[in-house]
Amino acid sequence: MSGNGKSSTRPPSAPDDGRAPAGPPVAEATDITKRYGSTVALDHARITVRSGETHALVGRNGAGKSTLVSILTGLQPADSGEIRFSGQPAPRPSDRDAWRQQVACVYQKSTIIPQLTVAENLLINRYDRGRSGLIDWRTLRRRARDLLAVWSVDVDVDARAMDLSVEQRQFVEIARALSFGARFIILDEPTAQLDAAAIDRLFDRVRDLQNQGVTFLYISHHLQEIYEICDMVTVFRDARHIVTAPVAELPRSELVAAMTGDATALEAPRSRTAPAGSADVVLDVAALTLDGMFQDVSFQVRSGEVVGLAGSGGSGRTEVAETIVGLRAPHAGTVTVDGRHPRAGSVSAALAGGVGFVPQDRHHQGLVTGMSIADNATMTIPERLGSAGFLSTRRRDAIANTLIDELAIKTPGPDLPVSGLSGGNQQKVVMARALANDPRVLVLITPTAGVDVRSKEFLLDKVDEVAGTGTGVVVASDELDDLRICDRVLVMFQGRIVADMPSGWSDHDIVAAMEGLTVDA
Amino acid sequence: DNSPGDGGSTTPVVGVDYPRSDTDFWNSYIKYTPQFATELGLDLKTTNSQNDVAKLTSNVQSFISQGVKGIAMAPQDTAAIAPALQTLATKKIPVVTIDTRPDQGKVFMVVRADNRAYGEKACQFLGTKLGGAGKVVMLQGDLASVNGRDRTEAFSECMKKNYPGIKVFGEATNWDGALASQKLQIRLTEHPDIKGVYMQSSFALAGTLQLLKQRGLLTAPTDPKHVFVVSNDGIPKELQDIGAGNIDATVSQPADLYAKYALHYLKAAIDGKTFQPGPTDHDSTIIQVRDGVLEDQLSAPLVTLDGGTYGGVPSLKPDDKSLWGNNIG
Amino acid sequence: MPESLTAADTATDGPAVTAGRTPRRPVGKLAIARLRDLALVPAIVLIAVVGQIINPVFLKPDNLINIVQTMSEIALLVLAQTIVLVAGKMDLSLESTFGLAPGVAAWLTVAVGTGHGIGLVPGAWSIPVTLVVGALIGIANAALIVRFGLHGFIVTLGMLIVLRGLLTGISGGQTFFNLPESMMYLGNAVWIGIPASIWLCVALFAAGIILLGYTGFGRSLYAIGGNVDAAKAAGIRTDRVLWIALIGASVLAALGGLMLSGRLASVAASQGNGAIFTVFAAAVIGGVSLNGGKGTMFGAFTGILLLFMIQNVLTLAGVPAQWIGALNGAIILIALVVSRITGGRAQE
Amino acid sequence: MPESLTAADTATDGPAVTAGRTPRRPVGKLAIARLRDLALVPAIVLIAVVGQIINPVFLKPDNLINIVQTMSEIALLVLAQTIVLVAGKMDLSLESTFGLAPGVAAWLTVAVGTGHGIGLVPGAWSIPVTLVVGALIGIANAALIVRFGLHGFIVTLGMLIVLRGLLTGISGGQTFFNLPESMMYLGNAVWIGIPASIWLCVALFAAGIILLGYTGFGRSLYAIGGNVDAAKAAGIRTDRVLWIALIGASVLAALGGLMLSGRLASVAASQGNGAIFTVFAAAVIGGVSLNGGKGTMFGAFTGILLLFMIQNVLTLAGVPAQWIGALNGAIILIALVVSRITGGRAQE
Ligand SMILES: Nc1ncnc2c1ncn2[C@@H]1O[C@H](COP(=O)(O)OP(=O)(O)OP(=O)(O)O)[C@@H](O)[C@H]1O
Ligand SMILES: Nc1ncnc2c1ncn2[C@@H]1O[C@H](COP(=O)(O)OP(=O)(O)OP(=O)(O)O)[C@@H](O)[C@H]1O
Ligand SMILES: [Mg+2]
Ligand SMILES: [Mg+2]
Repeated sequence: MSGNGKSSTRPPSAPDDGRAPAGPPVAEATDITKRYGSTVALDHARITVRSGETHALVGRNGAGKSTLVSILTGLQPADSGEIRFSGQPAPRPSDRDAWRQQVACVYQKSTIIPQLTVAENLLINRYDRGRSGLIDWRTLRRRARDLLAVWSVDVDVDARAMDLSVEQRQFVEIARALSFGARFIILDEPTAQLDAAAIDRLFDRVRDLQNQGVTFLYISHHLQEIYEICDMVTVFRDARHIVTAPVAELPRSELVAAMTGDATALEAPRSRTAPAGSADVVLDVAALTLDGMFQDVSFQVRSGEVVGLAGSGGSGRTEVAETIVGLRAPHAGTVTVDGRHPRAGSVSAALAGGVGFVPQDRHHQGLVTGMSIADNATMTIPERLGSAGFLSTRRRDAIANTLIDELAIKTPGPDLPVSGLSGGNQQKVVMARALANDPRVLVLITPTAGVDVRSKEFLLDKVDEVAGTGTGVVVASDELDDLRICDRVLVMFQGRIVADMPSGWSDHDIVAAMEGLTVDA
Repeated sequence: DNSPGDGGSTTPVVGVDYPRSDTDFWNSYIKYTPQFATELGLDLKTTNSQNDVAKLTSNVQSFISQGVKGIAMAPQDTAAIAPALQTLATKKIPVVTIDTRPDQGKVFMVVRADNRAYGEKACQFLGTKLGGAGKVVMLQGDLASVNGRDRTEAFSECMKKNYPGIKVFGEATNWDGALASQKLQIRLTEHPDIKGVYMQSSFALAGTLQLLKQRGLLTAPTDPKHVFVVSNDGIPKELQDIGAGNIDATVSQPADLYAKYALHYLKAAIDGKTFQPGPTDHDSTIIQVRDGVLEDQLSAPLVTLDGGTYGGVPSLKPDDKSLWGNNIG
Repeated sequence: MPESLTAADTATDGPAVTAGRTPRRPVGKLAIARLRDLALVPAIVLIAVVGQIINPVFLKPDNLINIVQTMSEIALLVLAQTIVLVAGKMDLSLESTFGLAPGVAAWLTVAVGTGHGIGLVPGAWSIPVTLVVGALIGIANAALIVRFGLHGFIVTLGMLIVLRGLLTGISGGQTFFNLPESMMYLGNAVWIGIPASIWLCVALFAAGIILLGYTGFGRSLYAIGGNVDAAKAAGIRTDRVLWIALIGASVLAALGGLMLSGRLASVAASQGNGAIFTVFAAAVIGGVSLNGGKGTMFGAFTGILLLFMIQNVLTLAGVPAQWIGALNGAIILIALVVSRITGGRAQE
Repeated sequence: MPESLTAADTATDGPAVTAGRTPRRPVGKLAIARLRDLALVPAIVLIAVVGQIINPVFLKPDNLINIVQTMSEIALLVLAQTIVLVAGKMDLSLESTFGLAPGVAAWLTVAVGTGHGIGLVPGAWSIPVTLVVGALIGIANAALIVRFGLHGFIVTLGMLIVLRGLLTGISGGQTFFNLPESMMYLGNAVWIGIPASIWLCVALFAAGIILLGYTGFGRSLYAIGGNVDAAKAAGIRTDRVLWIALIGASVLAALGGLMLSGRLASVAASQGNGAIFTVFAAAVIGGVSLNGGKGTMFGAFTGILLLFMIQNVLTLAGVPAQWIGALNGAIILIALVVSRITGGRAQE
């Protein structure tokens, strides 16, 4: 059972190979039910995490993973069911300190307080007090500095958290969670915002702790990570426990089947046939520069071509994509769409010029969650909904219905607020919005972030299909799965394109290029 | 527009709109009104326009809907009431206005004390007491109030004319005691030799006295440090303070007479009586302000500790039984 | 940042899921959305019944006209504020615009001597002047809020104080009267037996319903109020929409002020003071969210209607003068609380 | 995943990334944070210089004492509001508490006949009664906001109207005079040559600085205002902290009202009306964010000090009465704008 998971190199965590470890499990949840209104988030779910193991919890969006985490960490009570730590009943809900001695957690939602300093965020509610009973800031800062040193996170402890980069913040969260000295740590999608190097650093640290006997519950949609560092895996589906098994005994296809409740295997990665070299250039990016972000970026996308824009966080790939769609105004260079130059820095001009756009993060830029699916999906095409600024609700709903069918969005109707959709379906709405104006150029930024495997597959298929109709596609992402559908991948490093890889690249080459280790062609 | 319900022989329904309910003076008026209505046998409907003329117009409408036979009101904004008066005129509902005189339109009678006279009386008293020299602070009400403006103008003009040696500092206070106290404090700091204060309403009374006390200026009138204080309204507290020697004078605004004669004239109008300019039976004069507007100018006596005469203005003693402030509570 | 977080999260819960399981398409949902619009109707009916019991005058056409006429001017402020609120902003200065805009018009048109104007321009200019002043105030607000990215609450709070001060300044605290004919028209005309201001108010609300519900502009307002970044990424010119919304709101406020000045045949230096409290209360009771992106024009209309009906009933009931304020306040508070509770969501 | 992304993203653009790249060490940051506290000091100095030039009385100790004494009561409201704002809420009803709390005390203690009180309890009870009324109002607010999750702006707007109405109700709209000795003490006593209210105000602000900066409770307020879910996750009892903050704020407002009543030896039915505008302006100019989690007590103090200095200078300068409002407003608006611009960030 214990880990000869594929790429794991660490020694087995459970010494008694092949048998269940002695003693009570570190954490055990039995028969947990939790409802939100009419939503059943957990339906008699259970999980058992044994001492020293690294236990993966997987499931599609909305399967109830994060809900279980919040119950396991005492943030909210279950409607019914029981939590035990090392055989003892869980502390009272109000006794947060007792909970924190049992379990530490990096939550899916950021628990950083942006206005406060890094030091305070690290040690919040655990202040050092001087003799007067008042907070001793100097000691506090020193402790914070020591904590960060462990992670070699080079940030000023007096900086405000809001001024940190995404990655730095994530490490502050992780450092804080690990600083409680708990022997059981939950990580809920800690890697969703980290680039490859950062993930490596995290995993190194996790392995250290594993060697010290610390127990982990690890949640991620990146299945390869599960195989990399986990021993056991539990699958949830539709709020229920489906299976728990050693990672090594659950090959990828079975794991996915357990998650989706659907035996058909994932399709093999497509082998795309790149469009003929003679196809029209639909997107021409020439010498684009945005000071401090990227310099002198040039490339072309042909009709029907899918071009990947890879790079780690901070490499400038997202910014290039955002500049193409007009979210940012470049300091130099031009963007030509279908032979014309939409006004720089204007999204509406870019859209009118034939650009479709899936932004980086659906909650932040993709959706107005309080509005209906129809409103969201047609937000980019007000001119098609009626004349003289008026809109016909009938026409809007008709268009929306078409899009709903096309993207197989699961909904009772076009007037459901998107807040009522599951994550994967929400992302489909964002895609629908991008496709609504029949773009000549489709720009996608991390289009599958945070969506589960099945939805991911669907979305990428869709991209393929759209390219088939002659649209040029740019995929800005660092997820290898996203890049696999591309005809070629441009790799960016520190604001420049450092490699242009035709399809057929190996994972290693691309990761190396994203790290700045250019393999000369 | 007789609604069929009231046959005519029953007690007539009249509407009285109270202008506001957050000052001592008007609350006394509010207290007196039902009293006199019962005395005169009138069926009273009341509303409160909270110092908002838009509300007053709306209240007038609901009076009309309720079929009142006459309306008494005290429009604090004398210009804005014109359209309402016009409506009432077309419906032949007589109107008596209290305290203020509308700028336009017809009313059956205006019942008010002359606000200019308040300012003048205060000026004469202070001028006499100060011997025609010194510095005086005038704590005005709100710039937007007609009555306040009348008092301000009369006081300033009288000072200029009769006591040119007195320097007046006018301070707008929005009828706010805290603001009045703040302004007075600043002036006292700037000019420690201020010898007189005229408060245009009792709102600033307590704060002013407190300030004087703090600065050791609340002394007997014989003391050279004494600051002469004249108030305006005639609420019981002022009368007590005059008796106690804390303030020196006030102008008693006849809240009781306002209520009494407002209803008196309303009843007269309903009974079809008419009036001519000239002296009345209650120690006042009716004057013709303009065509179609008569005004009964009630007297507003000056009250001083000794009841003496100042600059030709006679005064009453604070315990005089005719003062409304001695007749309530 | 954390704000958008919360917004996204809270949206997750709710009744959606049940619907998710019935695999039918159109129907239902819209009907429910409409129903929410009607949330105040029971309360309005209740007040009408209570009013009628207390005083049979209540339901007389005269009295009903009285209610709507007196609310018509403030209702325009509510209309304006609703537009701004839906777009996720706030405009406190509307109450001052309500007084200052007609005030400036009066100041410029009323002849010297007759009513302390300065008689600079002929009376016929008064309406354009009012609206232009409204637009200028809107431009100032929009410049500070949209162009310079200052906080709307702060900017408009400052503007509220300044504009109020300006009106006191030009009027010397006095009331302008002897207004030119054209200024008086809207407040006094009667069309087909019903005051023009009622027609105007109702027509503008009808336009507002269409604007918010059935135009691209209206949907942009919701999108911006709901998630400004998403709106931007969808190609909505958020800045332009906000400029138009803020300027439009100020112009509406100016128009409302004009109507009131006409009805009262004067502009008091205090016109509009304190009205913003009523305006917010009406909008919120009517279901408009202070956080943007939510609420309808019809709801806002029922909100202000309810408030004025309550006031009317209290007046007809002859509640003692000094207790009217407390009673009115208590009813508003209860209405706010109830409307929030029935409206579901805790935080909005 | 997506949720946390949201939080992260906004930071991605703009200066965040650069910050991540410059790994400079201690020095600067804290110093800058402190500097931001002092943002208004130049403005205060400027006003002082201008004031002195305009009128040499300005810098006389007497006048300076005037300024601080007259601001001391409102300053307590600012102190209270700052606590509430830092925790990410708002309390509009503070201005009504400011009047109602001492009003109730006067009503209960002033003997019948001498000043329309009802003389139910002896005068010595007046201070406890004031504070208890403050606490009760705070409890009502907290119950509605924290317990029932209603929107703070809405609840306290409703409360503002109700409480104001209640004061008019119990006082019959009249001013309470002849207050008991104990009520007058704080507003009048002089300790070591300086009015007690100044001592009290300064001491409370000093306590406020320590509370917000150096106690777990204070830091909890910032945490809650910054990200309430995160605060909860960190084991902060957010509900309890908010209860205490709201109740504490109301008690402070009651205390402020008591001091003013003492200084004016009376409680007017309108005490506190409109004060909330000044309070918000002061807090915001002083750098307190309306979105919670940001601002310091010292900043808030400089905010209210600046406003009162401006008023004092305007009075001493003898600005014509009708223009004082506009001038005062313009200066406030400019101060707001400037303080926002120098304060950095657009959105807060
Ligand atoms: N606070 C809440 N209020 C209402 N519903 C909630 C709440 N939190 C979660 N849910 C619902 O409970 C279900 C489970 O959500 P949960 O966040 O646990 O899923 P998850 O497995 O973590 O999904 P993901 O992979 O997307 O993170 C979902 O349907 C979600 O909408
Ligand atoms: N966060 C949520 N809030 C409200 N309803 C939700 C949420 N998540 C899921 N639902 C509802 O529950 C249903 C099932 O959700 P679930 O996430 O299992 O869908 P799914 O089939 O897995 O879709 P996807 O491929 O998008 O994950 C959805 O159709 C939706 O109506
Ligand atoms: Mg799912
Ligand atoms: Mg989750």
